[in-house]
Amino acid sequence: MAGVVLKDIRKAYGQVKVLHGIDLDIGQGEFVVFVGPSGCGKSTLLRMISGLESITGGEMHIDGQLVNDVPPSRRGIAMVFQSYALYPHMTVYDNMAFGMRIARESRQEIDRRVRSAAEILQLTPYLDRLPKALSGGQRQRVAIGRAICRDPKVFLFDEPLSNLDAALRVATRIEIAKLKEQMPDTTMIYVTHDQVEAMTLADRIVVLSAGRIEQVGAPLELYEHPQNLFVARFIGSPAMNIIPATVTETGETTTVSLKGGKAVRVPVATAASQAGKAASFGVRPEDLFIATDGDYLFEGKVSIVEALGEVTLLYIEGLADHEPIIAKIPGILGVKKGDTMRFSADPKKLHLFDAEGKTYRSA
Amino acid sequence: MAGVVLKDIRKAYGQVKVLHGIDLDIGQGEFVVFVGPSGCGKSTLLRMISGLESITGGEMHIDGQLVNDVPPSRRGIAMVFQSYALYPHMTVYDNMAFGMRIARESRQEIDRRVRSAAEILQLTPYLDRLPKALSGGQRQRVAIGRAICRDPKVFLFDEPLSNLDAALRVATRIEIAKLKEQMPDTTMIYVTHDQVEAMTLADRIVVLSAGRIEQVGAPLELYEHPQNLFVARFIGSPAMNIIPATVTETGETTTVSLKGGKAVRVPVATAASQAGKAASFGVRPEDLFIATDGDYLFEGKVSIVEALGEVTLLYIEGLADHEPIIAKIPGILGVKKGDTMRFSADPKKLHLFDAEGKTYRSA
Amino acid sequence: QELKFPPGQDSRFNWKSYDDFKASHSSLKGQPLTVFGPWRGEDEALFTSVLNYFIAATGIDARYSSSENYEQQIVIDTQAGSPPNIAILPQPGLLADLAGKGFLVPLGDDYAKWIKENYGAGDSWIGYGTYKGKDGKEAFYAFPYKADVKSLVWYVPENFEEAGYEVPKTMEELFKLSDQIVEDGGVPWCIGLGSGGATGWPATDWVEDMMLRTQSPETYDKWVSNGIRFDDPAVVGAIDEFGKFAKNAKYVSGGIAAVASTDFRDSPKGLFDIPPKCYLHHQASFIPSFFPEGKELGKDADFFYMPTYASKPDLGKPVLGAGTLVAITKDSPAAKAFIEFLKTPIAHEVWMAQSGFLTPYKSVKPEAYGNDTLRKEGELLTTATTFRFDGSDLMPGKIGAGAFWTGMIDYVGGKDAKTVASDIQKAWDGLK
Amino acid sequence: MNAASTLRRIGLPRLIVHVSVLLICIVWLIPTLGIFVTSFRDPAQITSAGWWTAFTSSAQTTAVRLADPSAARQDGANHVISGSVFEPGQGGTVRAFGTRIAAPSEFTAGQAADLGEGETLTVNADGSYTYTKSAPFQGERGRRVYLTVATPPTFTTQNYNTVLTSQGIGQSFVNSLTVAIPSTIIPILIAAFAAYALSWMEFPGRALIIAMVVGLIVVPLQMSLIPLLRMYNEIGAFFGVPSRSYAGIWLAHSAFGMPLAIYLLRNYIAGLPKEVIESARVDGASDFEIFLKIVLPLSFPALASFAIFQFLWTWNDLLVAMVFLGTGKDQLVLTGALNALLGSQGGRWEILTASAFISILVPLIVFFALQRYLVRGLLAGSVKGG
Amino acid sequence: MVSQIVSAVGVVIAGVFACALYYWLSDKVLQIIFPVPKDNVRTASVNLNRRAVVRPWLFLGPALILLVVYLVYPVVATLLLSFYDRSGGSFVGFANYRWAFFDAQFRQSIFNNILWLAVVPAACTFFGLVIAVLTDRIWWGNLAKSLVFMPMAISFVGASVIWKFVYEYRGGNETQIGLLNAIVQTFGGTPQVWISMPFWNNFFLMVILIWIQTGFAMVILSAALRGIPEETIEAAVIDGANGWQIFWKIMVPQIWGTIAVVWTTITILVLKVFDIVLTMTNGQWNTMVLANLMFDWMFRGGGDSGRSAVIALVIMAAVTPIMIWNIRQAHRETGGH
Ligand SMILES: Nc1ncnc2c1ncn2[C@@H]1O[C@H](COP(=O)(O)OP(=O)(O)OP(=O)(O)O)[C@@H](O)[C@H]1O
Ligand SMILES: Nc1ncnc2c1ncn2[C@@H]1O[C@H](COP(=O)(O)OP(=O)(O)OP(=O)(O)O)[C@@H](O)[C@H]1O
Ligand SMILES: [Mg+2]
Ligand SMILES: [Mg+2]
Repeated sequence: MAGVVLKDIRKAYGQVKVLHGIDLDIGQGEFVVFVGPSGCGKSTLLRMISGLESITGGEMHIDGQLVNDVPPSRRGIAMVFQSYALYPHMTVYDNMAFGMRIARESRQEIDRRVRSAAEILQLTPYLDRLPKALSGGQRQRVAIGRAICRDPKVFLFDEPLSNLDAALRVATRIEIAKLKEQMPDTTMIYVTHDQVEAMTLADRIVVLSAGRIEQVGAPLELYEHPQNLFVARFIGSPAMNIIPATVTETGETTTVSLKGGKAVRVPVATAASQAGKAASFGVRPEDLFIATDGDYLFEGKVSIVEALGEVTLLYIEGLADHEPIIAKIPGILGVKKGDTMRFSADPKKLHLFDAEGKTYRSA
Repeated sequence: MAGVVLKDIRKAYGQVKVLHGIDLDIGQGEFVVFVGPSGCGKSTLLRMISGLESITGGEMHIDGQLVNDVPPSRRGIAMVFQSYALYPHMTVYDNMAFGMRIARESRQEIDRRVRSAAEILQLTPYLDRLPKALSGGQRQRVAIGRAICRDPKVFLFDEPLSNLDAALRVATRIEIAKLKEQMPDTTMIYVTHDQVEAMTLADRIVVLSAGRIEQVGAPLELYEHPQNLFVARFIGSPAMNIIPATVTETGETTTVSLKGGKAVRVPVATAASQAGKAASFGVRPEDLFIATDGDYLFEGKVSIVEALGEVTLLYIEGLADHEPIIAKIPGILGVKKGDTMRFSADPKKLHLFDAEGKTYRSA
Repeated sequence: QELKFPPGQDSRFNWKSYDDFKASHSSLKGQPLTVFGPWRGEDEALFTSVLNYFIAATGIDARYSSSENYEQQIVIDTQAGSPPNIAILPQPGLLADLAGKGFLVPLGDDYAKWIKENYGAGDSWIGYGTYKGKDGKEAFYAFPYKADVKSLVWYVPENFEEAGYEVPKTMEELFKLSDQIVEDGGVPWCIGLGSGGATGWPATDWVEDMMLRTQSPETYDKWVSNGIRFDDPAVVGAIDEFGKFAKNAKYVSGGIAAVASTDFRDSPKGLFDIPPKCYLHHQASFIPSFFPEGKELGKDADFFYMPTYASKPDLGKPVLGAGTLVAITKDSPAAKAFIEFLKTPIAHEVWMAQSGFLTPYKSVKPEAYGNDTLRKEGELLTTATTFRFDGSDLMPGKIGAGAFWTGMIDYVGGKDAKTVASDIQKAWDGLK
Repeated sequence: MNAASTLRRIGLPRLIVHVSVLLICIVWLIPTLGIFVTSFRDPAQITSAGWWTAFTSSAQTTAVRLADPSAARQDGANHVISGSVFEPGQGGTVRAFGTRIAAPSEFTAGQAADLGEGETLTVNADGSYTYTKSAPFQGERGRRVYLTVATPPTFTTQNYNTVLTSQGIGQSFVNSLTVAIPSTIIPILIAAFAAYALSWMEFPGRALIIAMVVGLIVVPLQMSLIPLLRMYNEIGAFFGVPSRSYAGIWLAHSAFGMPLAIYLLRNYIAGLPKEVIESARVDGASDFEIFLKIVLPLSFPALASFAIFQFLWTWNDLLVAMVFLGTGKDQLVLTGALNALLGSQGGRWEILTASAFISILVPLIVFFALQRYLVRGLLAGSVKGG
Repeated sequence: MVSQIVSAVGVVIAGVFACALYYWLSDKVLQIIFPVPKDNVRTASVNLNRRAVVRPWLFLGPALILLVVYLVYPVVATLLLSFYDRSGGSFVGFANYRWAFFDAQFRQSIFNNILWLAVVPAACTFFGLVIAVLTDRIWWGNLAKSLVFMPMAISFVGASVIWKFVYEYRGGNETQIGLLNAIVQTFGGTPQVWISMPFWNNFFLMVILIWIQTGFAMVILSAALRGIPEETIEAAVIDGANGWQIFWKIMVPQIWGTIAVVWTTITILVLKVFDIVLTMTNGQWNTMVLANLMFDWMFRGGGDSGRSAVIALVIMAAVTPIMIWNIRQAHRETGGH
């Protein structure tokens, strides 16, 4: 059982408290992705799992064993560092072979594994180069290669793809997915800022914020049912539009009046006590569509049009206080800046959060 | 005229030729984004513009002036390094203030600019820390802050957002866009792997591959009219699906027979001489939709379903040789692995490339 | 081992003594013997040529070694418990110290008696080899071998001849000659006190010579043992006597400032310059090795005895000298045999016949001296009525090789004799 | 891209840099140049004229004797002695001559000097002379005359010959190497291990040991000699082995260089990027392996620079060698052998200077050999971020 | 000769090999004593932690043994000796210390040493740094470095001859063979006896040590300079800093630790230096320094172990502030790790 269990894990650098008690139970063979804003403690947590960072408080178990005091080399882990951490005096080949040489693998085996990893990561032409003669992306790939060459119980990836181009990123992501499939018993813990990576790779996503876990769950669960405003805004890009609102009617469904003045009925049940309280109303940009019939959610003036080819982003001014509302409409549109437009959304896709930012349990 | 003009710029590291003659004319105030696969020479080109890398061949003009031998400090540039390059012995504040101190700005001015940059980049709490006590993303933000504090003629960004989380990334991207707007005369050159960044920020995108320019153009132009297979596949994520085909009918519109056997009519004019030749047929994942009526483009078995929330990616096995065809369908679908499905696409969105990978000029 | 002079062939040598020694010391073949001494370079080669006779006679495996820092080396070696068998040192003071710490083996009164009988001014020599041991008892520890004469003044006969100068017979004449030279537009003296880490020592020789020429030998002995204070008027007078030469700007080449800084090895070269930088140079018998190459002793350069005051006839003809003393630092039959060997004339003659060696041993054949100058110097030693060992070598190291030097430098640098002398006395007091 | 070429393009006129480096080099070089030139000069010249005059032709004043009166010929009323002032095979240009030592260059060459009493002397520039007298010459010896002779600059390799051909120099050279090489490698090895432990391993008392190391740099070598030699002697006596051996001096040199070695190496090793070491740790490498495979190769610049110094010190050392190896012929190190050439009173500048240059050679070779390890950018590309 | 060389090579290899063998063997032994079974993580990690406890001492062991035997033990012996008389025979209490306190020469030495400490480390570090930086920027830098390094390679005896030919004074109107006086003379000055010029002669001696030790500072600092990440310099270049600013604001702060190390090392070396003073003046003309004074008392005329021990202890005590500062530094570093 190469699961990883964290019990009230805490970390402080001197006076600076970075992690405030993380409880997490990662099953064997699970693929868990950590996401969270920059500086929230993802790398720190990963480094604590790897044993590189001492544990200030709490207990960590790997494979059912308390590992608080087990040195990194014994934890059966492989790690891709956010900052590459390549061996500058070794060629790419030797960088990848190092771990295996330490483990006294046979020459053929080393060669086979290194070459196959290099193949996957398109590094074959660079095997004889030193890290300093590689581009940023190439370095990062070497770091990944070094990890996948080994055969650990737990894989730790710290933003392994951040310096890769989209194509390579997709390809590598798929390779990682395949890798995972080939090693169903290997636990993988992955830190990323890329939504797509998180959504596609993860069995479960852990959303961290300021050293605390905000929500843990399957990717779609987080997307569809964020437990709080933070997760709602964090998952999905562009972020969910949030409009201040007041609860006007409670019951099986709830009616809120948006800041702009319009009342919206949301299929979420609320207790009567909530009536009159402040709330936040949320809708994802991609759930908005241009209202063609009379019924619409809101109306506004387009301030920016971003055509991405596949989709177009419309920034609508005038509703939320400082931020524009964003709508993501498929295809290339003929909309110009300054146009006034109306948007609508499927009621099922509407979100409602209470004054503390907690979600109202949806019906 | 702070334009940047590159004439047949070449670069070689000893025997290794990295850039093979880059011709590019960047107008003053233009926002140009370099994209291309990892290791294609983007950073190198940027570093040559900054003057950090010597020029092996060709001429470079900035502001109408030949700068081949002008030292970096005289070129009026600011740069964000791919590897941050923070001053390890200075606090975040000092890192950002350094350039201005060198330029003998007043204390108040320095303080104002640093604090406003820190505000934008959410770095205010860290101003007194040394780089080694920062997370990867925080370091990257400091690097950006350092550049935007200054007031250069040309901005160079080398993957400035790669270590940021999605939300911050969007926010920073928007800040950069704003920055651009505030300084209409400042030329910005930006390297990224992020399609969205490229598409949203760029006035023009330069697609590089293996040290050569593949295509230069406005974002949508590249998306809609890629000049060759490389650009077609590179722009857009997931990449355009390419299916080997043979030209069967030429003329106003062209008919090709796909590898799977099906014949497709594409509204592209071809010369008669092309008949019988090999071609590549392309269609973007997001342009595919599930065929509901009888007419369909192709049919296949779903091998992977990736639900991203907003959209679902379907990987269809069996058409192209080794790669699956990917379809990107909006929303969350009830499709399961193993289902057989049919897909169709708007004929206008179909692409056709000749044997060398060049696009047939679309009608 | 190759012997420099084939035994039995040259009648200048006492070959019989060699044969006798050989006959009586044949039982020690192969025994090891380590000899440590101050001689390096050419001197080392010369000493080795003597040692070879010892080796050839006894078959003892004798090895000689030296060191630039022999003073330091012998302190370390004896204290650390790995001394050589034989230590040869030019400083009785250092030997006395070693004896006091119990590192020397007494030679016995027989040797002392032998010295008394066979050496010129033998009593003096015994005195310099007799020290208090660890137990506080006096005993004879060090066998004198090889001497230097210090009371010499060097000059170039041809220059004297040309200028019509006569070798002075009395101190008064010496002053007159000096004045004469000044009058003729020349500079009489080359004095150089520089010697790197030992700068100042040549001045001590001057002062000692002047001591012997102004005070009785007994006063000299008291001075050396601090029986009279260093700032006693007698001593101060001697220093000033030296000052009459060294602190007279007209007398010294290069001016007074040059006296302290000129290296003693470079100093005599002035005699041979054209025109001569100076006509006179006071220095010990070893100095010819620093004469420019090709100067033939007796012809191109010669010496005369540093004269005495005609006004003080009762002081006689004192000779200041120095010498190396041989002590046993680790006893063994081979070591004893080596001392025994030094009693044979041949041990002296072999070196005499080459260069730079003087001996007070009366039984050696004077013919053996390599040249007339050496022989003349040798005669000074064997005929000396009063022989006194270099005082600074007898004083405690911190004085004789420290405060005294420094004091002399200060004196030449401008301080007056009285102050300098009481400074030295203060340092001496500090040792007690 | 290296910093050199980076800096090259940032202004600060390069000329200034070149000139100032040149200036510094000259200032640093001149004293050495002095003895270098001196080592090729004639011993007699060394103390009579500054070394910088060695390149110009010098005027030397010498004394010679003319042929003795028996060589005189009668020429009319005059008696004439003629010949050359130079010995056969010698040469030079006579500038001036004189007959009194007080005025050795009274007359210029070629001039007929009237010496009074009917004597005239002419010495020509080529050295030929005519000495005439109206009366017969008297005496046995020839007249002494003084010449100012211009001699072209001369250099001699004699000094080097003397040193290089002196007895036992080859042996002492080998001895020196036998002492210096292990005395360089052993302490570096030991110190590197210690420095690694002091920078990357956790254990109690670490700061204390670092402090001790710093404190021990100052221990004067001389203090240790007597207690140590006594210990060596006791050990030697106990085991019946010679107390003076190569092993003994290696250890002594190693120990004396140790505090500085640890101090310098620790400073460098502690500065290596943390992530690289962590990465190796995660890769399963033990501290031993990390040290051997990561730290050691990455510390080459520090190792090389310390190696240079330690080699220098051991190579130039005399004291420790004399005490722990002995002064016998077969144990003598090069410095000792060269020193022995100087003679008991020292002061043979020509030998000193020549041997200084002979003994400098090996350390310079070591410096050049190791200099290329003082490379830059060894860590480039390993980690990202400042 | 050949056999000598062969045996020397053999001895050298054997010696170095034996040393390397220790580390290899001790690690092997450690692995045998604390085995790490593949299957039992508990014992494995316990044993690994045990190894981690033992291993630093294995690494440090030889160094510590050498340090203790060759340096600590003599220091202790010295401490004891300082309470005994000149031959180490009888206990005299604090008499030697009392002597030192009242000795004029001792005070003189302290004063001179303070002068040396104030000038030499600063000058060496400064020149070393400047040369290291400048030579990095020119194509003949390596040559220049070798020239500056050369004095280090010269033995002290050689160095003293070199400087004799610089400071030599010839009286009157004789031709000067000392370079300095020759220069003074050409510029119309009066030649001086540099070595005996009171007070200033200290500085003339210091020049020699600076001349020698700058090479040391240069080599160490040069290595440190090369460890500076290129990017930071590039970033500063982009930020518009000129060479001077890059040097002071980017390079120097980043190698500050090394500068301190060089400074410390040279400071300590200065405390120990005596060869220069010994060969040039032997402490005369008021140039005595502590180390030379110690040497004097230790060996001259048989030596006085008690007093020399006191002086040695004073020298050692002088590094205490440096030690404290270094401990602080080490703490700070590990705090950052
Ligand atoms: N010093 C060098 N010597 C040899 N080749 C080099 C050197 N530096 C870079 N290269 C090569 O030059 C090519 C271009 O590198 P560059 O850093 O410009 O890539 P890039 O486009 O920025 O890639 P990435 O997106 O991964 O950062 C790469 O293939 C790299 O391996
Ligand atoms: N040595 C340190 N001392 C003090 N604070 C530190 C130190 N190292 C990291 N931190 C702080 O700890 C927090 C968590 O850092 P961590 O590297 O885990 O962030 P992260 O989630 O990985 O961020 P990113 O996505 O930007 O890499 C950050 O706020 C950072 O500033
Ligand atoms: Mg991180
Ligand atoms: Mg790059």
